[in-house]
Amino acid sequence: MAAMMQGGGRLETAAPAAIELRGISKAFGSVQANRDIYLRVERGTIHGIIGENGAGKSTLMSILYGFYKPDAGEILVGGRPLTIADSQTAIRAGIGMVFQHFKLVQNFTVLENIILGAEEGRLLRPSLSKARGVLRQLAKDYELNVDPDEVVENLSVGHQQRVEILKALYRQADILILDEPTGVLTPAEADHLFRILEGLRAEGKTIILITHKLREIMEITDTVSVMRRGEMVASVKTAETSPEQLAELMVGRKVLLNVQKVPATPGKPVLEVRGLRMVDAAGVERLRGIDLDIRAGEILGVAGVSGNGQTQLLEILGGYPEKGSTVTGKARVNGTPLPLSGAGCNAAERRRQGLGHIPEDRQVEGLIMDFAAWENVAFGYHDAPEYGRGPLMDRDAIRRDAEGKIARFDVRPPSCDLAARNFSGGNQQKIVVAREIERNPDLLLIGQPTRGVDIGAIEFIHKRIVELRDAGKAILLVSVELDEIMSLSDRIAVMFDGRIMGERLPGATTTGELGLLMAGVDPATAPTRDGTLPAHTP
Amino acid sequence: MNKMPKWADVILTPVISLVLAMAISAFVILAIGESPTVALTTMIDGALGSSYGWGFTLYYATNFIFTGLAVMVAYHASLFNIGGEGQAAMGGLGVALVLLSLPLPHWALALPAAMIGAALFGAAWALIPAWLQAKRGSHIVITTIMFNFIAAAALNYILVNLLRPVGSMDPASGRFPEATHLPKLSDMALALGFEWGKNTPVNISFFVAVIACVLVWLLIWRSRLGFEIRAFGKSEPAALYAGINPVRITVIAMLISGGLAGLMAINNVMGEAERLVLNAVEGAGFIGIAVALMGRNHPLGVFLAALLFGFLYQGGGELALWTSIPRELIIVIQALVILFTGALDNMVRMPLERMFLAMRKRGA
Amino acid sequence: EPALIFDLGGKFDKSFNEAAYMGAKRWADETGGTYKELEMQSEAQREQALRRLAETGANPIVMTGFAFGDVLNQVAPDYPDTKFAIIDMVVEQPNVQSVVFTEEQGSYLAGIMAAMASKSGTVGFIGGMDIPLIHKFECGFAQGFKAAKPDGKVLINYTGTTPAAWNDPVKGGELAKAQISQGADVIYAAAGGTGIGILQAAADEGILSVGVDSNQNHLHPGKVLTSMVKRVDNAVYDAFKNGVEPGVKVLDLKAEGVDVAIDDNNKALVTPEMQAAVDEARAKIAGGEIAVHDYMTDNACPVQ
Amino acid sequence: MDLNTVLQILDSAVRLMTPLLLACLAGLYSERAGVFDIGLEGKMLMAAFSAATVAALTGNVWLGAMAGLLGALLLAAVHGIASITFRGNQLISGVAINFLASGLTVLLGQKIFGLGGRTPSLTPGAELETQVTPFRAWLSGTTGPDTAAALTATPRFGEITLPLAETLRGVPVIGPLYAEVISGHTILVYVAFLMVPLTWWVLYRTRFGLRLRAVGENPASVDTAGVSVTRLRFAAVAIAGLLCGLAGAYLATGLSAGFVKEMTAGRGFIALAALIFAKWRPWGALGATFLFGLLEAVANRYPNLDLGVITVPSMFMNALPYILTVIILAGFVGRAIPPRAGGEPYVKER
Ligand SMILES: Nc1ncnc2c1ncn2[C@@H]1O[C@H](COP(=O)(O)OP(=O)(O)OP(=O)(O)O)[C@@H](O)[C@H]1O
Ligand SMILES: Nc1ncnc2c1ncn2[C@@H]1O[C@H](COP(=O)(O)OP(=O)(O)OP(=O)(O)O)[C@@H](O)[C@H]1O
Ligand SMILES: [Mg+2]
Ligand SMILES: [Mg+2]
Repeated sequence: MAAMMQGGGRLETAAPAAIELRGISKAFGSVQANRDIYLRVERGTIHGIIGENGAGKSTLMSILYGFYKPDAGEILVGGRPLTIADSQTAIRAGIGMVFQHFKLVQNFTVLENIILGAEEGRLLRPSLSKARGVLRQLAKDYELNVDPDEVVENLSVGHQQRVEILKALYRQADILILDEPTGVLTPAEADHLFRILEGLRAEGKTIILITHKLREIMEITDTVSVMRRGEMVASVKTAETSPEQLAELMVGRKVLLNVQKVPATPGKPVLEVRGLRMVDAAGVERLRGIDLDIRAGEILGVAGVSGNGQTQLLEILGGYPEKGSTVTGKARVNGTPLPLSGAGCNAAERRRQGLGHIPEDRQVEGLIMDFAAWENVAFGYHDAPEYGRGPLMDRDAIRRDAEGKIARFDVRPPSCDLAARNFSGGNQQKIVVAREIERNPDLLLIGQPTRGVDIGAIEFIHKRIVELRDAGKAILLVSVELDEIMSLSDRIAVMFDGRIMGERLPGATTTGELGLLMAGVDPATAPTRDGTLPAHTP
Repeated sequence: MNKMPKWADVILTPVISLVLAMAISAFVILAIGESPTVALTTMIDGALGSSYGWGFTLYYATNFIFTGLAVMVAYHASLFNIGGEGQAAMGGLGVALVLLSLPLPHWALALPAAMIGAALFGAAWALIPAWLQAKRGSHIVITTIMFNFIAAAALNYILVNLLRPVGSMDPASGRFPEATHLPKLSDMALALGFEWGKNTPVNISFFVAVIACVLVWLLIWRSRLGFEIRAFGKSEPAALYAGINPVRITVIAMLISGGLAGLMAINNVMGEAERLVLNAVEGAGFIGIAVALMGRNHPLGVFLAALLFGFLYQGGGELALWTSIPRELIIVIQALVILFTGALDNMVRMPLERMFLAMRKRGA
Repeated sequence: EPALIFDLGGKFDKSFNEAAYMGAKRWADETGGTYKELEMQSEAQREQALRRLAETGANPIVMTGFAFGDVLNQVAPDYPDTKFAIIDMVVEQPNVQSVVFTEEQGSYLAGIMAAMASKSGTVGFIGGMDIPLIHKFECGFAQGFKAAKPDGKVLINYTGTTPAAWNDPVKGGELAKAQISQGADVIYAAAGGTGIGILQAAADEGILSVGVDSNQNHLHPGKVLTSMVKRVDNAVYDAFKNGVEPGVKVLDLKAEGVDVAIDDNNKALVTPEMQAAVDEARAKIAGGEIAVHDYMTDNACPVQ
Repeated sequence: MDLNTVLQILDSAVRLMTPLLLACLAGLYSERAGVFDIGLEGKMLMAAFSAATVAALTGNVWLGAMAGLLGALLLAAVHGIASITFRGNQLISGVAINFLASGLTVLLGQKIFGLGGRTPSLTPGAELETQVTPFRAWLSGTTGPDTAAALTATPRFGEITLPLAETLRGVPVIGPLYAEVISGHTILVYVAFLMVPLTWWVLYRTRFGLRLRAVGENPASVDTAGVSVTRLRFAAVAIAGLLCGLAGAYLATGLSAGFVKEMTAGRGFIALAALIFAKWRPWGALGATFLFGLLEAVANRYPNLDLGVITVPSMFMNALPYILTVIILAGFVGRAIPPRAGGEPYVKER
């Protein structure tokens, strides 16, 4: 603890730092997002920044990148003071940033996105051909492969992130800021990213990494800073701290980093899926015969790299298959068949049958961002009899209900009237989770419950999911976080290319084995090194 | 999180914007060699200075309330209904057909019957664009524009060839039966023992419009259907997740929208002209767009914006009638009011916000 | 003090409102008197304008356009001491003078001239909105044309179905060109402001046109065959000067209410034979030998 | 229908589509940059008025056209200030601009010419001379008679016969097509048609175009790349103004000879419809506006379709282009996806 000082502590070194921030403050209206921040990042290091949702991390980095103007404070780049009035200045100073929400033009090609704002001359052709060459080189140097002519919206999130990194490198960034880069990545993608970051560090580049995942901080950073409520509360050498200590610094209390649960006691089958197939509007077969069973009181975790049919599975079970798709097969909940197409196949009907659904993307599906919190608590259940009589809604009843849920789920700030948009990601997620879990559904569908959520909130959400299970409900959990799958699930199914590759018990498998399954390789049937099939062990 | 008190946002901003618009209008009036003070007093006097002026102001406002509400309801479902003009015209046809074909003995019977006719025809005219948008993905903005033209052509044909009394020069329907004439507010005032707004066209439809405001408010902010409409308008994927059927909401929202636009006909066709004339809508459908947007898509806002436009219409009409100022000046004034209160409101709001923030800081 | 109210098209509609304005202006210039004139903004103002004028003591009150008919019927009885005159419509009230024109007769003469000036045997008619009044022009024109050229052809177009139809010179010009490409070499424009585009296109393409309402021969000297003038100006002037006589006043050819304009601008185009034919027809119509059918009587036209 | 009729209809379609095409491309630039523009109508009207006015006062159509550009540019500036600088509602701003143009043109026209908002006819004749002569006199007073003489250009755009039009006329089909349909339009028609490939090239082959499209899809991407969103959007809105200026100038000084109040007659809205129809693409704009022009030309040509049993009334033929548009949209064109950031003012922090 020698190198760590509370409250604006500094790490003293002689050489000029890559970045030094002094006394940075920034307010949005009446919210003080950053208060008198001091930060020093050494050249050629990876510096982590952690903090709860809304702690002010993104704001601070946006200031460094010239996206926001600070109210007060000084920025030194390479030891020299610099007024960063706009992003252009930051780029010229060698700063590149990968935002938490990517700033890509969805219907542009990779190449177009990369040269945007950094074109050579007025015509595109020379820029494009130069960029193509540079890209090839970068791809070789850092293993950053993306098809330069692919349209961005067709890329997976992981690849979109590569494009963002390439954008920064193309601009010859020396200092690279990554805001929650792994929030949307699969473990394999995250590992890949870290290899790239290490490569960049070896080249002498400086990297600032914002993340909620302590494992990543411990794994890759050299130093780490902790933010809380707009202030910088600590800066330490990673080697000299521990996850528990960081978590405590972040949240201000002790945090349980592992899920506590008793073994499941499965009851009668709740969800039965047989031969589920789905061909999307473009004619691509997304689900190729899925069979699933979930019993009361158990959590079935579905692991898999995103894009292998999990979204389609959740949407079909949730009652809203993609427009223009054809779905075949059978599904039953508590013995009653679920219509998979036609009039009976809609989300409202599903809710009446006792299905709850925490969608993968809270901002696009789970919430109406402009609605107040109390309205979002009724969202999807607005037809419920207790929310009003006849065609009219009973605001008071809904608000009373919402206040209860918000209090029980510790949504912050505990305000019914705040629009969903104005809650932090973690708290937005809590609203969705509260709404779905407190309905006490017989079957709960969950997609990526903790994406981009800070550890305090993760702990809380995990606890509630386990409680629901213990109350005898069936839960289908889809997540790309293997840690989450491993710690929450009672059984794990791995999805690959629209199929269930295999089922494993969390106690009887390893992340390595799951990783192979996720890549479409069944270790049980995969050829061994000498080409012979291993003997089947039932 | 609010940067300034609500009253400042709701009252101060529009009032200052209005003053700015008027100042520029005054400049325009000066530029064409007329007197701004005369113009302003004529307008205010003519529109608000007497019960007579109010009678007309409220009459026009009634039209704009209906079309404004129509645009507003569709807007909440994120549908931009430019077809108010055609839907209101068709509503007029509905009114005329009901009143000319049914032997209705009393206005109290005729009004609901005519309202049904007006709403049905207006809604029917919105149905096809709605259905095409929901099912075929044709853009509602184009189809409603097209349907305005088609409505004009259809009415032209129907009035000239079918509804026009033989030998009449005027491409208009015959007069509606005496019994179906709606009570004017002036008659109602007389019945209560005082004289108000003699010979003005404002009639009982004004109250219908006010009730419509309340009902639309209930619909949008208090009903489950309104909840679905707003949710769908904000996010279609979320609506799907919540079990809200996009086709159903698109069609219902447009039917309500078209019905409201159609209802305007009980004011201008049934209440005022007492027969159907060519081009009876006179652009009220387009004014409805401005009214809804300026009213911030809230019934109370629509009501106030409609009053403002009623004032501009009547005041402007008086200008054209009694001064040598060309009537086109009114259009310019309307444009400036729309521009300053509707599109340039931030020009006023931003400095105000800064002022209030500074005041609060000093206070704190 | 007399008063004049224009129809919604406005004072400068290049059509009969403008003609009415010219009449009032002439009266004012000659007598040095003053009059009130009103331009309306909307339908609801018709009644408002009439009543307000009557209450301020204006007398007589002249209004242009059939659209006032219905309202005047309601208003006139309330002001028995005020005299009203309405142009283009018959209103039967004891204090109302109805001034109607026999546009079909004037158009008939224009039709004869068009027939004689046409080399191709095809002429055109372009109306504004498709309303009965304009059919009156069309039918008279066709009758005159057929009388002079029984096997000739009249092409007929209407500009549109919204009030924009009266103010769309571009569409007017395009319609004229379409008719020209079908062989028309004289085109009669009865379309208000749209007519400007029609006359223009005709002049550009080197064919002849026929103006309407006021004398438009000067717009393209030597290229406008004639104009079917409807002396609304005279009617207004007369009402202002000599007061209003309740009853129906038919301003026909005989009363010089309608005619074809021949002046310096089109003198060269009018051959002696043409002049003779027109004079003859004029005399026969005045004498009742030729009865030009009025479309309004049965909503039909005897010739196609 | 013989070849000649077809050619005449096509010729008419070309003239009718030109203002639509220019306005449609104007809307394309603006909306591709994320600024909705329902004020096309007003800008065209303003341009038509200023072009006709200056042409009438100076007798020079080129000065007129410049004035047309300026007039539309002025309203475009209003739109830009309202919707970009002050992040106002773009639809309201557009509505206001339409009203503003509709009122101001008549008001100013009446003030200048006293013809009720109409400008004098731009054909040499008495009406025009009384306007032009004082200007020439003033000009020769200040600069000497030479310049005045040099300014005696026509007050209206003339038709241009393309080279070899007559020579080629004999070649079957191609010859008449060239001579009738392609040749013989005013310069603005050719400018409009050239604008299509030019726009395509600007949009897809230049740095400016790349940034313009990006700013309409995701302004934050442009902002974080260090490029000014405001400047780009203003540029787009200004280009839209210039193109509307050309459209208006064409209406008043090319197609017709002078300004008449409300002479745009809803063409701005049709252009908007065409823009959506074209899915915000330059070649699509060409196709969509051609379709509208063609439908109108056909309806003009066959005003009373006699089907033997019944004669289709003129009202129906007048509405036919609109009816067909609805049918075509419903049947053949899929969902048109507007630029994603369209209509939204760009706000970095709230
Ligand atoms: N654009 C904005 N407008 C207004 N307030 C903002 C804005 N962005 C951030 N804030 C405020 O600043 C605070 C800090 O936000 P910031 O995005 O920096 O948090 P964060 O630490 O990045 O959170 P997360 O972990 O969720 O990404 C927020 O709580 C919010 O109140
Ligand atoms: N318009 C706004 N007004 C107030 N606060 C805002 C606004 N926009 C964002 N914020 C705040 O900014 C913070 C971060 O928001 P941001 O949108 O960057 O990420 P998020 O989606 O909340 O988080 P994550 O992806 O980490 O879950 C939140 O705490 C939120 O409260
Ligand atoms: Mg953040
Ligand atoms: Mg966040």
